[in-house]
Amino acid sequence: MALGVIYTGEPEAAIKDFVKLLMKHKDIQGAVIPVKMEREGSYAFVFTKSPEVVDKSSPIAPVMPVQGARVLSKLTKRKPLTKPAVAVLKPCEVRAARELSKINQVCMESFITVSFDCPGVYPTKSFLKNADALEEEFKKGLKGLSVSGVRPLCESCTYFTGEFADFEVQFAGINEVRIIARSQRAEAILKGLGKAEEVEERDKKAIEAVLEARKKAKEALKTEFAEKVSTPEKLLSVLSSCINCHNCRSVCPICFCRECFFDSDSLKTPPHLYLERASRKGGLRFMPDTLLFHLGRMNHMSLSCVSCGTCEDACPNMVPVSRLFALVSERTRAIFDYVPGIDDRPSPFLEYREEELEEYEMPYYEARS
Amino acid sequence: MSEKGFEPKIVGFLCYWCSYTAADLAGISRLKYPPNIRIIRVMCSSRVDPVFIIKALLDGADGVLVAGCKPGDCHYQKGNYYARRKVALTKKILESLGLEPERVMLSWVPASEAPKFAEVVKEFTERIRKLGPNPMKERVFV
Amino acid sequence: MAESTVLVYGTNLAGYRAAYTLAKMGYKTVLLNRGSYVDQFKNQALAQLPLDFCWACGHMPQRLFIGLGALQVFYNAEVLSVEGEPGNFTVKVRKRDQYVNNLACTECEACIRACPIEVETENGKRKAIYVIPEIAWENIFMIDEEHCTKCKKCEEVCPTKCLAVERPTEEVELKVGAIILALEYEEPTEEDLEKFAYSHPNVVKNSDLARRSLLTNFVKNSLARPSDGKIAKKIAVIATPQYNDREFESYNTTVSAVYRAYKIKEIYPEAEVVLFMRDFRGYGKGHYRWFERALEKGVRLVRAEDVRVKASEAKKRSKDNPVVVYSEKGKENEESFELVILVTGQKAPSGMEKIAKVFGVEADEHGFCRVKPFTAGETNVDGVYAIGEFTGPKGNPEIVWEGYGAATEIRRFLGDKNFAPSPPPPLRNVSGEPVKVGVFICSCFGEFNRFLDLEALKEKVAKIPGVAHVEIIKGCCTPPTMKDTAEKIKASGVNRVVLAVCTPLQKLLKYRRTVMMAGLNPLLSEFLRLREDVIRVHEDKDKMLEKAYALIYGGVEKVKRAVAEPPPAGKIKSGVIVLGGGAAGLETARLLAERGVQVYLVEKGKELGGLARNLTKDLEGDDIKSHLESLVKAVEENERIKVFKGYELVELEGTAGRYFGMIENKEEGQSVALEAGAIVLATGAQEFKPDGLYGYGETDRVMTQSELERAIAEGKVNAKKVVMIQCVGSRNKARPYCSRVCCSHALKNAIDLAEKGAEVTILYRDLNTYGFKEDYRKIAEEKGVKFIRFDGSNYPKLVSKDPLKIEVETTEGEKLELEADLLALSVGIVPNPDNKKLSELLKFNLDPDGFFDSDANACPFEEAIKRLMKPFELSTKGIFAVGLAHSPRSYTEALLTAKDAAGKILTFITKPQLPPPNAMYVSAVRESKCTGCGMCVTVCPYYARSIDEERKIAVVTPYLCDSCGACLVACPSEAAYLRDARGEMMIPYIDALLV
Amino acid sequence: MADKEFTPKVFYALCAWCGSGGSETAGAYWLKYPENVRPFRVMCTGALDSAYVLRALIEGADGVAVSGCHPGDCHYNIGNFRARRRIAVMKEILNTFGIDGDRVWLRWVAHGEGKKLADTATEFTEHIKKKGPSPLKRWDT
Repeated sequence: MALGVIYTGEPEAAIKDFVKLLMKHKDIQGAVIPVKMEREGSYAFVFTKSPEVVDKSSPIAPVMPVQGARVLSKLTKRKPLTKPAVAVLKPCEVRAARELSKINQVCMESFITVSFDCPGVYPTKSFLKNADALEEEFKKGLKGLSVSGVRPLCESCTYFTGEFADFEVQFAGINEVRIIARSQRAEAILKGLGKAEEVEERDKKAIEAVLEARKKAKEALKTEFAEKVSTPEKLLSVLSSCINCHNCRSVCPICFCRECFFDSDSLKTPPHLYLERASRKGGLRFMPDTLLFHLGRMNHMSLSCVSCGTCEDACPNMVPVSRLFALVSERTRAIFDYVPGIDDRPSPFLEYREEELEEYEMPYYEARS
Repeated sequence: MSEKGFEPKIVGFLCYWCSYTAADLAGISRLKYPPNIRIIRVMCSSRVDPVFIIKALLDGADGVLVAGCKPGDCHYQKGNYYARRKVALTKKILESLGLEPERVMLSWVPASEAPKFAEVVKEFTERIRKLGPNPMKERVFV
Repeated sequence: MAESTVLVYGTNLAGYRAAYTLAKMGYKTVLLNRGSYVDQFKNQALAQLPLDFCWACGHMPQRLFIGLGALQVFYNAEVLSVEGEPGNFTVKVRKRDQYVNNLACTECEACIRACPIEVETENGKRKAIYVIPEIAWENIFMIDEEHCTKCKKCEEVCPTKCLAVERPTEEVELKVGAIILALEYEEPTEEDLEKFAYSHPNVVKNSDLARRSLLTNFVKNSLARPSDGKIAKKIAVIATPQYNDREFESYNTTVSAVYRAYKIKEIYPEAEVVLFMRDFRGYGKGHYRWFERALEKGVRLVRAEDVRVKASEAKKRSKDNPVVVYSEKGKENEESFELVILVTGQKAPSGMEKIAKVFGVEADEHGFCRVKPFTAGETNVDGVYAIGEFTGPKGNPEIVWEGYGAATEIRRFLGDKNFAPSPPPPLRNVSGEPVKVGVFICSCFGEFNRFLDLEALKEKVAKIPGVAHVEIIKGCCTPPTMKDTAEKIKASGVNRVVLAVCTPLQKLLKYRRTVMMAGLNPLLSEFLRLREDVIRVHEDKDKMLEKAYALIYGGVEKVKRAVAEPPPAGKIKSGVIVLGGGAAGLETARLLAERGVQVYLVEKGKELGGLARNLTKDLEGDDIKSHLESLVKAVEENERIKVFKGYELVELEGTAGRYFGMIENKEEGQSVALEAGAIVLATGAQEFKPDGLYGYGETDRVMTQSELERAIAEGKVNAKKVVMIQCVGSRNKARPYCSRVCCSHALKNAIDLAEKGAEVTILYRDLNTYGFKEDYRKIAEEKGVKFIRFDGSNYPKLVSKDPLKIEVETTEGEKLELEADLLALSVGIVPNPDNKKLSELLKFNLDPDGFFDSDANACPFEEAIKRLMKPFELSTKGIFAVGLAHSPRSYTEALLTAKDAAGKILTFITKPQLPPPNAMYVSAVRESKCTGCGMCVTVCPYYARSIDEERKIAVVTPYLCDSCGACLVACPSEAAYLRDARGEMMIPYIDALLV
Repeated sequence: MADKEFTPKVFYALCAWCGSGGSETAGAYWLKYPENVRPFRVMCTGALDSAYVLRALIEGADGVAVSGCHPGDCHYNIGNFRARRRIAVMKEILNTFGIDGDRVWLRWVAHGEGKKLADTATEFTEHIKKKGPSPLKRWDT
């Protein structure tokens, strides 16, 4: 049993009602919530104080053109809000925000996060081609968390519930919509609103089938997709359509730098050095440093990657960036048994142990004669 | 479109040497002009980046006035020629966005011509009043 | 007027550290080396490191301070006479300079080639002039007097004339203000080790083994038997001092033994290793860990009562296996081994008699120099101190502390400061100039031409885009060549410099100086090792040329984008807050205040003195009570010490060098704001209360050792039979450390009671009678005290309370029942319960046992050699833990930690900022790139970075930064950067290096 | 690939204290090792940016060796512990794409351990020789 509120009806309507309820609390100002753009088109986050805008909102949007953690970061990077706002986020957005809060890029105190069972989202490009029909299909598959055609990374996402937000919205595999407080702060707010009820926890079995399907997809990613990039040649052919626009980096919630190292003056060398490089490699592809950028970014960020897939969505040339990242980060995180956005520990790069990772050292037991 | 009681919000970018001085003089001479204009001083009309104009319009201004020295009178010799080109460009951009290019006005107001300044402001305010509120400011997605 | 220079006689680590500290405080030192080179007489740290670490940095301070002019070293030195009084000693010294003045030598080896004499040695052929092989990290040239014919061919060819075959023995007269005796560690001789058949080839000393493997670290080949070169498979490791009365057990003996046994198993798991040792006496928890690990790895431990080694033919050529004869549980056994490793101890200094005569100091009964209790080496002669292993076997940390302590105490004899580093030459502003790179290729007086076609190299380098000037120089590491090169740089008009030279590690300061003499900021230069990276390590001339070109190309690309940033400055506050008015806190406050520092002493209780008020005397019989009383008086009377009784620290902000604290008296509702540059943590500790153990608290006949001490002092004890149990509540899971004072405490009480006719039995696990405390065990044994060892997994049990009956199973497996009138429990020291709160307030980590360890905060790796070698002054956040707040210590040792802290604080507290050029190299922040994520703050090992909350960017406290570069790697966008290795310098550097 | 002709280019990152010290000691002893080893000095192995290692591997080095102070021996106390984590991550990434993390070696070398350094340079060169040229030394990276 846990503290929470129960709604009947559609999940989206329940979330909107709940957000409006929260906005009535004296210590809460406004909400950050996805809203469908006016004419036919995409969705975007709106920061609003008006309940009418919340009425018009779509809490569970079928696409994710902007990662919500970036929104929270934009709002509170320099200073916290005077009073917290409600933020309705997908689970991966919550994880990204939590990861960013460890490095002072998001002030979590400024947001009461609400998250939900996520069926995944469509790739933005395919959604825009056929928005109305897909939206319809999305609504149909929502409660069963089975929407076909969602992004490959969503299909293999195993952290699809809202349990790491302040409020978790559960609807998959059960009849009603249960909104459960997952933090002390959330419990206090419910009590303050006089709405706290004892709510039963959802049986794990209710979503077991979904979890199994996602795990299977993840396995497939780890084997089938891994095979597609298993050699440098294959990797480079996958990257061959990359135009070095670095869109993937600019939409990434975790890439928090003001200026990326790979965009900086550091990589702008004098012309004769390009010639030196070209002459020892037989030639030099332009724009140069594609592989360096991708591998370098993996070194910087793969430990913190929440596998939200936004990068791949933003790629103009269909480079499977997010799958590359997911594949790598699965392995790098395993070294430290670290899960970004869920672990409370700081990033493994900020910690160390005196005795560890000996298998990565090269022993020297015998001197050469 | 035109509502009763609509008070347009107008941003005026005035060059330091001519138009701003004219506005100064207008004050000293106690010339009356509509209170709808919010004046921003720039060193030269060429300092007004088209981005400033668009930003003002997107964030709720109903009209933008750019005023500077007369051609040939520019304190910096040729700044106002660039300003003229920039404003022309901006108008074209607005047009293609479906926004009335009339919401932007470029005017030459020499330092000594305070009455002309008051006149320009009056005229522009009226023009905007007729055009009605800027449709951009009501939209969440801009 | 008193003299300000200090004479240090001997080269032990304490002496080095004292010289270093004095230089930092502003005093010159003359160091007398009895040998003819830096490491000829090995000090404890260099001879007896417990673990296999490279000890090259041990000599760093010497090289640095000679370079700066703070230190002068005389070689082959001997003191003839000392006259005068403290402040004005006249010391007559006989010395002979080194054949080769290593500071002026370019190491070109022309002399070696010129020498006509070839000498056959154990390690092959060499010339009569040669490089000393044992000191791998420095090229020290030596002349073999026996074989040298004085033909002077070497002198003729020496380009810098730093060599003289005949150096006269001179007598000089030195005027010094004080004298520090810091003579070195002495290892047992072959004769002393006769019992272990040391003359047999396959019996080796652990220290020799470690030294031999210096070039490779300890590897399987190190286990090659000297007799036939075969890798030994069955190996004995013996902790010899426990079985030999001709040596003293040093601090490192047992730790070295278990480590060596462990290490053999690691590199050669199939080997059979037997470890012979009676007691394990490593009193740090880290050391205890090695003990457990060794056993886990499969080392066989034999707690033998006696051990000797016999060899049928104990000669250097013998091929048979040495046999270890040992008695265990009263039975004698024999076992033969392929290799026997002796982990040896320490001997009393030889020549002590002569030193006593010259300096007037006294030898103690063991033959070491006698010092006064509770001091950092004060001898019976005023103004003469004796420190380090010269005064007895002791731990490496204590040796370092004594160095600081003596330097601090000795200042009272000295006159005004007489040393300050010379200011840098004026530098030219090159901003705005087009980049012009000058490459200066060193030929080492033409020597390099023999290996490399420098003209061809010059031609190639001249074609690198951006290179405005290339020139071949003779050198830039001797004063004339430095001047010459500086002038060449100046004349060429370049504003970036690449010096293709040799060993920047040893000559870095000279190269920097050269560049600065040319009017350029050293940040605009790069130093490459033509010699170590090309000439000496390769053979193929074409490929060498190519490599040299690549190195220079890289260097050129690197310096092209170098920026000459001005050195930053930071101010240091001058006061010190001392938290805690126990013995250690009082001593720190006194020393600092007497040397002119304002001290705020904050004591939580109403009285000064702390835990030491319970003590009357120590094991050696020295009067603690009256010493403490005089200490309290000295503190209360000093006007530079402001004592706050009843106050506690409630708030603290800032970092090393600038702290703002708030203290509060809760009872009176008063609070005071304080500013300080450093904080001394002297908050003490407590005795463990063994409630519920062995009936403690239930009957008054069961008491702790300190309760017993008080009862004895009050004459209340008349028990006839006394049993003492050691390690009660210590060395278990909850407190896995040894408190080191309890064994002495038990011995002190046991001897007292035995003298009164009581029958005393001590039940123990390992008797930690370190140093000379083993004497008291012997005294106790003579007085009839019985010692019974039990196993840590099987503690004695109380079987009856009335009468007291204790059941114990000895390690031999014998079950005994002891009756007693009184049971004394030796309990350990537990940390102050307030420590946790305080650690949060100070943001200063506790060690796993709950104590404050300043070194652990600076360098958490427990076994780190850096803990010993590196002076952690500011990298401890400017917080210094002393006394029992630091670790369980005796009264004397607690005072020593206080003296150490005072010395460390005095090295920086009076300085406004770090002098350039160090400060030129510190890290910095590109503000336009920084997002204030704080990752650089977390990774900085020196607490040099913090976040400016207002601007949300990182800021650097320059005098704390040691320019390691952890921040720039933590920062993905390189908003953090090192001034001499900016990202935009490094990528082109790499591109060019791979040419 | 003409294996006999292949002399690998090795990028050897050395910390300014122990690593560089080791190579100076190798020099002091005239210990020989292959010429194609390019030393690259950083203040601390903990200051070796992963981008530098990648840059080297992509721009012409066939292998990257890293040597710094032994654990606990770091001039900056803990820099090498952090370096070890970075290198572990780097190796995993390279392995994922079949680039072979074994082209990156981490081995501690103390100031005095000149022989160990020379041995490492030789051993690593032979190791890379067996592996062949870096698959990243291509024009289309």
